[in-house]
Amino acid sequence: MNIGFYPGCSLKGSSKEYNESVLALGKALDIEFEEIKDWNCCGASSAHALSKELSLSLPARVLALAEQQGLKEIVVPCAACYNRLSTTQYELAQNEELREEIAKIIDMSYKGGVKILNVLQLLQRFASDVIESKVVKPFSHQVACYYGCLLVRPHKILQFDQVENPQIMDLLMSKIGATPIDWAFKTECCGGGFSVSRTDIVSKLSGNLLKDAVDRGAKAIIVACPMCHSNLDMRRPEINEYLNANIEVPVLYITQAIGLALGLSPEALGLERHFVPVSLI
Amino acid sequence: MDENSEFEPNIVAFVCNWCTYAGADLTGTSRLKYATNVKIVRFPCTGRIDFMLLLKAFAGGADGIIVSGCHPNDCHYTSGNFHARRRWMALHNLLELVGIDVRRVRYSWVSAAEGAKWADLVNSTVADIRRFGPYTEYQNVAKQLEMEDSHE
Amino acid sequence: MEKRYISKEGLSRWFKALLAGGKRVYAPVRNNDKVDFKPVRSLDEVADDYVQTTQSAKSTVFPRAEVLFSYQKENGITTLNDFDPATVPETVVWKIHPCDAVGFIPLSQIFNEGYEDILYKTHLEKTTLVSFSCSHADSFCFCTSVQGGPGETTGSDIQLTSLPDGGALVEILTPKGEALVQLSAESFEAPKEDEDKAQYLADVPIYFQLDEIRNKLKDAFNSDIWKKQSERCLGCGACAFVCPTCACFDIQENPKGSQGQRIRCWDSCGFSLFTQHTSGHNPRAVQSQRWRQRILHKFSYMPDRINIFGCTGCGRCSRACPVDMNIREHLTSLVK
Amino acid sequence: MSKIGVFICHCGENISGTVDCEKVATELSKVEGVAYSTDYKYMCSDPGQTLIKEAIKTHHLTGVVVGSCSPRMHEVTFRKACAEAGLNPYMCEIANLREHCSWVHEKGEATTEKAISLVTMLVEKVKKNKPLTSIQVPITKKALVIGGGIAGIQASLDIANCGHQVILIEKDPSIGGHMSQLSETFPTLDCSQCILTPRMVEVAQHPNITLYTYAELEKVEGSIGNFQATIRLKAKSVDPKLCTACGLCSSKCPQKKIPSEFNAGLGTRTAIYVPFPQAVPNKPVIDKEHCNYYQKGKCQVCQKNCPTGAIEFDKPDELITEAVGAIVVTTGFNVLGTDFFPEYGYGKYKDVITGLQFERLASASGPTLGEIRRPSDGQIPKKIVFIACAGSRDPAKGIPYCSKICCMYTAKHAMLYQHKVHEGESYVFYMDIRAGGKNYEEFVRRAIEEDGVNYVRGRVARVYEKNGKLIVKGVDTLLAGAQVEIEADMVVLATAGVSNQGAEQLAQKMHISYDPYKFFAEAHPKLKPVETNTAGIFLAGACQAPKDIPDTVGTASGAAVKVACLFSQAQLIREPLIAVVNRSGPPSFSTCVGCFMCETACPYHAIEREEIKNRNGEVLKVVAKVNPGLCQGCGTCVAFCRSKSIDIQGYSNEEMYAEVMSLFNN
Amino acid sequence: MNKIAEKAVALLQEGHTLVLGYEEGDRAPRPFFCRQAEEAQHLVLDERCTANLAVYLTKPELMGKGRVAVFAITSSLRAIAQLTAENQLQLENLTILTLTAEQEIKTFATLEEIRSYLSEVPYELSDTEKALDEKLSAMTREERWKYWINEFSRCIKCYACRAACPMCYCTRCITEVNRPQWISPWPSPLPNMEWQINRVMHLVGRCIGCGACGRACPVGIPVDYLSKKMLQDLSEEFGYVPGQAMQDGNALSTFKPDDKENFIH
Repeated sequence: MNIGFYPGCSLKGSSKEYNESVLALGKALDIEFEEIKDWNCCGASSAHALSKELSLSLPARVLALAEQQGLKEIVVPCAACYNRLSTTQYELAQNEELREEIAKIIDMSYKGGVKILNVLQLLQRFASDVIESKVVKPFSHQVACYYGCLLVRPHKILQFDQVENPQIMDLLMSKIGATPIDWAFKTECCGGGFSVSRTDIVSKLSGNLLKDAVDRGAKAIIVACPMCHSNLDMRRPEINEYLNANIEVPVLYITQAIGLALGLSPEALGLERHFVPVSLI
Repeated sequence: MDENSEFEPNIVAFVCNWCTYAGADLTGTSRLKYATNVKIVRFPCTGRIDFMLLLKAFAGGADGIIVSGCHPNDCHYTSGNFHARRRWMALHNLLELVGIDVRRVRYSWVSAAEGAKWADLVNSTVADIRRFGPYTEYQNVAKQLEMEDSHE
Repeated sequence: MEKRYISKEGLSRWFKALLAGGKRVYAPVRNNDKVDFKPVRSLDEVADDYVQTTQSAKSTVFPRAEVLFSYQKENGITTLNDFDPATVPETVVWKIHPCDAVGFIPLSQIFNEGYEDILYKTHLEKTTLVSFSCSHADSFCFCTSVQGGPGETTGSDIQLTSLPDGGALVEILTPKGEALVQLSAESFEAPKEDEDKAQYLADVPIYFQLDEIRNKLKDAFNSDIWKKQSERCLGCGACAFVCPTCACFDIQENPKGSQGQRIRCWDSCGFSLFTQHTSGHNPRAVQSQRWRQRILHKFSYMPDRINIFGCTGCGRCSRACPVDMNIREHLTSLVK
Repeated sequence: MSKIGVFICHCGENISGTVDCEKVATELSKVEGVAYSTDYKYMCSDPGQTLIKEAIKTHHLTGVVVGSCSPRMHEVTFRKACAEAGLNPYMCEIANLREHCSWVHEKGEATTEKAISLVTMLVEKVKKNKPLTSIQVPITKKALVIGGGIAGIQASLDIANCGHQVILIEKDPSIGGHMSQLSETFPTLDCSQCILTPRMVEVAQHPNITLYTYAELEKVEGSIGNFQATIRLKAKSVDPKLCTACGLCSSKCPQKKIPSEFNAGLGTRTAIYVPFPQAVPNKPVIDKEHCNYYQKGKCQVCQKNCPTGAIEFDKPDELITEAVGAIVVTTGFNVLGTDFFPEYGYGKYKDVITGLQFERLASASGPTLGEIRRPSDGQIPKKIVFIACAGSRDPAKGIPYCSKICCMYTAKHAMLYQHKVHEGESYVFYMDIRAGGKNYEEFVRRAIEEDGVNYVRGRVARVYEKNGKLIVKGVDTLLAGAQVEIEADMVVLATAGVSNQGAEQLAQKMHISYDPYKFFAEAHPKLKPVETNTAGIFLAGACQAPKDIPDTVGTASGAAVKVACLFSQAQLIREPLIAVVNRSGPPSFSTCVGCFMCETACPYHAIEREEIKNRNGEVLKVVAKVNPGLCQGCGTCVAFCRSKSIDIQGYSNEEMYAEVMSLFNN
Repeated sequence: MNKIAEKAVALLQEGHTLVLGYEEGDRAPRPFFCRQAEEAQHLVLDERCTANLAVYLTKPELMGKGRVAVFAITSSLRAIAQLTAENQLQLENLTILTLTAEQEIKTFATLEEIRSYLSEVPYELSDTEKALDEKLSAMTREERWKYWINEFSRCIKCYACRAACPMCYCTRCITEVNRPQWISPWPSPLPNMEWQINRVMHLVGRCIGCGACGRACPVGIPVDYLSKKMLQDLSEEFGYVPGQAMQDGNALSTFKPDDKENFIH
């Protein structure tokens, strides 16, 4: 099974481990990824705040490339990229004039024939029925499945899972032996793009949700978004300072958690790259 | 077409009783003036208006036609105007196909409250038809029993 | 009957003369894959290499629609404008086939039986028929089975037989024809020695004996063959309207306020409404009865009453029929 | 040969001011078929009308055209005058010389010319007119009311009090509807049951009302004045004649844990039960879904214990057919739609409840006898949050419309809470406060100002439970969008009002139309608010849209009046301006070929299928037939009919053709 | 004996009183009413068969009371579907068969089967029609008018177009209505055009695009183009596909509240 792959910038940089775990898991589930050639940044977190044309052109080019390379479906692990690509897909489908305008800008036409999948959709498609049989080390921990905003909102565009109470991650996790906790911050914001600029906001938002998760007995936070990950993981010192506590709960990409359950080595999954040590193993 | 500036077009209006006819009444009670070229034929509903009457009017010598009724959703009979709209859609398309001058058929919605709109509708239609000139193209053919042989 | 020869050039000279004489000239003109009689202004408009015009030439003397009279009423006084023969122009029908020309005989019989139809009479008197003998025929032709032939001259005023050199053998058959020739006498030469037109005529096989048919029909009224034959008939009027001898017409009013016209237009015994009574009763309720009427009228009633057959074997009805009701085939099957 | 009379009215100066009336009259006298033509100052005046009547008699007129003001003004007047002179009123037409000519044109030739053609048009039409007689439909003076809520109760009583028979059917074991579940009612805070129950009893005792509870409409046939309604009487398994309502059966019933509908699931009931103490009729029924005997085949405890042997198991449903002349639909609405907001945790957290459940908590007859106690642990909530628009006015959540009643009952709830729990704190999250209505705004102000209810303008994002508290996260848009978090003990959702289950099917049974939300549609949103498109079927109450009690009662009485008007006539008299399908003798019987596309085009379901049979009863042909009771005369079918087999009286093809072509006669 | 003939014999033995099919004709196969087994060998069925046999199904005097089987080509199937929707056929007295692309004889049990079979065969204009379409759409309005009036002036009002059309089953056509006389009975250019406009308007949302009218015209007026073109132009607007007749009315007896009204001012 051959599927298009758009890593986006984060997976090539700050969240290499996400990239590694996705590919490793892909191998384990024999999903073949074909990386989009000559891809560019999707412009997430900043472009749409600056110029509409730019925020649409960047993803449009990626999609157009994918279409040119004959890819029917592409998986976009980064929630932010996923969100931007999907938004562009939607906007262009709605408005012909816009489509033409953007086509001019990127000097490529996009017919709209590419289906965009996030990691959860990918796993749901190719893993959910085989996964149980492949588990060698059940991931038997209480976990907080944290979706964040970009994976589920805006529902009108993404049409993914229940917007206010998503379930798919919980489902996948329970398949590898984990017990997802029932908590209220599944889709609360972690502070996203403020990671660098306004750490104070990040530590407040991330802190609150982290605390609730821990209070409800979560032994790990499961995410599917590089930005959520870096905020919850990299910003842990600031968070602990804000909460004035010492929370050590690790934050794993769902691909890592499943990887572990399938017996892949922590190295292969890039676990050692985390700031908060993953002590569960 | 200047030579038509003096030409007084013969225009017939097919209107529904509940909206446009009443609207035209309001034009009267509000003493708004408009051209005398238009004669109103009153139907219970636009749904009642037979497309053949339009053709017959042209054949008879009409230079223009107005068809008007209640706005969508305002039909006294709830859906007569919706049915009419479909019929016109089809007719419009067909007349276009066979080369009948559809500019001479003016469809409109005029409610019982739109007395002014009725006056405007009549005046603008009369002005348009004056510009187009008499519909001789059609009327000539209407007179023929046999096709006059064209040898140009 | 005088014979002449006319050269290619002569033909066009003569044709010009006809037009110059102010005559209205009808001739076969091509329109896509159909050929029909239309007024023409020059010889090159005239169609070539076709077997048969879709419609017969009868409309030249029996128009599809014609005003019998018109009237208007003012302050209680009605004024009537009757048909005026003067309005009918001198007409030449050019390149009519023998099977068409001969069709005017039964037509005339019908219109003049007992009462003389002024309109028809005027038209016919002012019409000269220049027929061309048939050099080719198709499987629908059966003139030879109905007392006709590709070289039949009855009904024609002049008959031309085209010759390989582009000229034609001319047979002047009536004074009308002679008069037409006089319009350009110099174009006509003496015919070549022992020029026999037969060699230039199409070969049309004889399919049945007309008298056999007629006898067969004497007591065929109640036969169930009509049902069988007419099953696929759709009941349109195509056959009647293209037929050179069908003469049925309808009389219609064309009122416009206090004035109006009375109009005569073609009708067909094939239409279900043709015999419909006001009461709703219809003596010919179903298509088989109408088909029977069509055959019996042409091959039994007409010979009985005005002793002439109502068919010239031109085969138009068969060609025009949407469902291939081949009259020749049906007639043959009657006697088979 | 027609003899038409033409009468040109000067309307004082109104017409003659710009139109040369004398000329119009003289010109018209020349028109073919005009036997008499004159003009007069005021045709509508007595002498004017006498002039017409005289002319009709002396000139034996077969038709009359009056050139005057708009027919919408005096058509009736002049037609009446003609009728008095012995001329069929429908042989009289009005040419609109005032509104459509004299008032809209300057004085002059052209105006007079137009006037002439306007009159001529109608002369040509009238020549083709046919005498028509008005249609008379017999009326069964008995009404069917569907739904025993306050709307149905009000409508039934009003109709019954007009002296007409009423059949009231209610699908539940008791009448009363939602109103019987309410605690107090806004804006007066009087006890709902105190004002309702007397009416319920009145219904039960009214000589003109036949009440069928536990009954549903099976099907309806016929049309206005003469409906045939088939009603399913669901088996109650208890013989009401023998039952003395002693209540022994219920007390002995082993099935005790069934959530009580009346208490909106907050209380329980038994399988054999009376829905609530004041129920009418106050006789129990057995709920087969939960009864051990019906489910498992054994038990029959109630039967053993019943002193009068009233229990009758395995009795089948009964179907009865009633002939009625009119139908009032009052099937009400429902409050559901909690599933729109999973993030509010309804169903997950016991103490998140709906407004209706709060009504039960606040009601003296409720599970807590009127004390506000939270379902989870029976504690009295110290802090309570009300969330308005929990589903309404939110296209993303499925319901774009405003449920209308929530703002008011939420204010009421907060108020009641404050009255009952003095130290309590209450918050209301709202979008806008919609308190349009008599004393409504004042009521809300009272809640805020006198009872200190905290109104927070903003929406709630999420409700979640944390160490025994319900955390309500929301925003306060009046505080620059500041996030607010309230630790509440109880949350009340003002869930959207939605149409009743089965509303769609019911509408289809009766051929009445409904909107996208399955609420029944009025014949006209403004001018026919209680009529439906099907003549003889009327609407009232919340089955049209969520309504409060005053509106509900208002429409109910409105519908009742419509029924009473209908019944006040000996026969239903209708203008004969309706469609007819032609008929003729055999063999064709009609030129209609029965494609029945007209049936689909008719907005009123007035086209019926008539089977034409021969002596042996074999069907020869099926042709269309217009039901004169239903046809409203729009004529859509006429323009639609390919074979011109259907025509409309008064605007027939011949008439309209003549009228149009008259314009082109010269 | 070919398999069509064999099938026909079988059908007749099963008690069908009539098998409606095609036999060889002078130019192309023509309609054939097979009532006896011995006639069956005349039956043919191939791509040369173009006549729409559905036109006969609405003629009781031909169908009789017995069971009738019909070898239907695609256009006939479309017509049958539409006629059924218009209450003109009782499928229970009909056995409908066709020859599939794989040259297999397929018998249809229900209307649904027919509809689903037809949904596999898309409808589109033929090349000649497309050519005419281009020719006409290239013309100015005035040129189109000249073109059509000239065409209609050749019409002889034989009503072959009507007779051949399976959808023209009215027992009284509007042309036979004389109060008022909507359409003058004589064949003059304008009345001829009025007749065609009527015919086409009456076929809106009903025409199944078989082209029978055009083939039937003895003087060769492309009348079928008009109804087919309308079918094309409006099918999207009205959601009508030939053979997939709406079950609850037709294009003109139904409506969408948001039908386009860009031509209304």
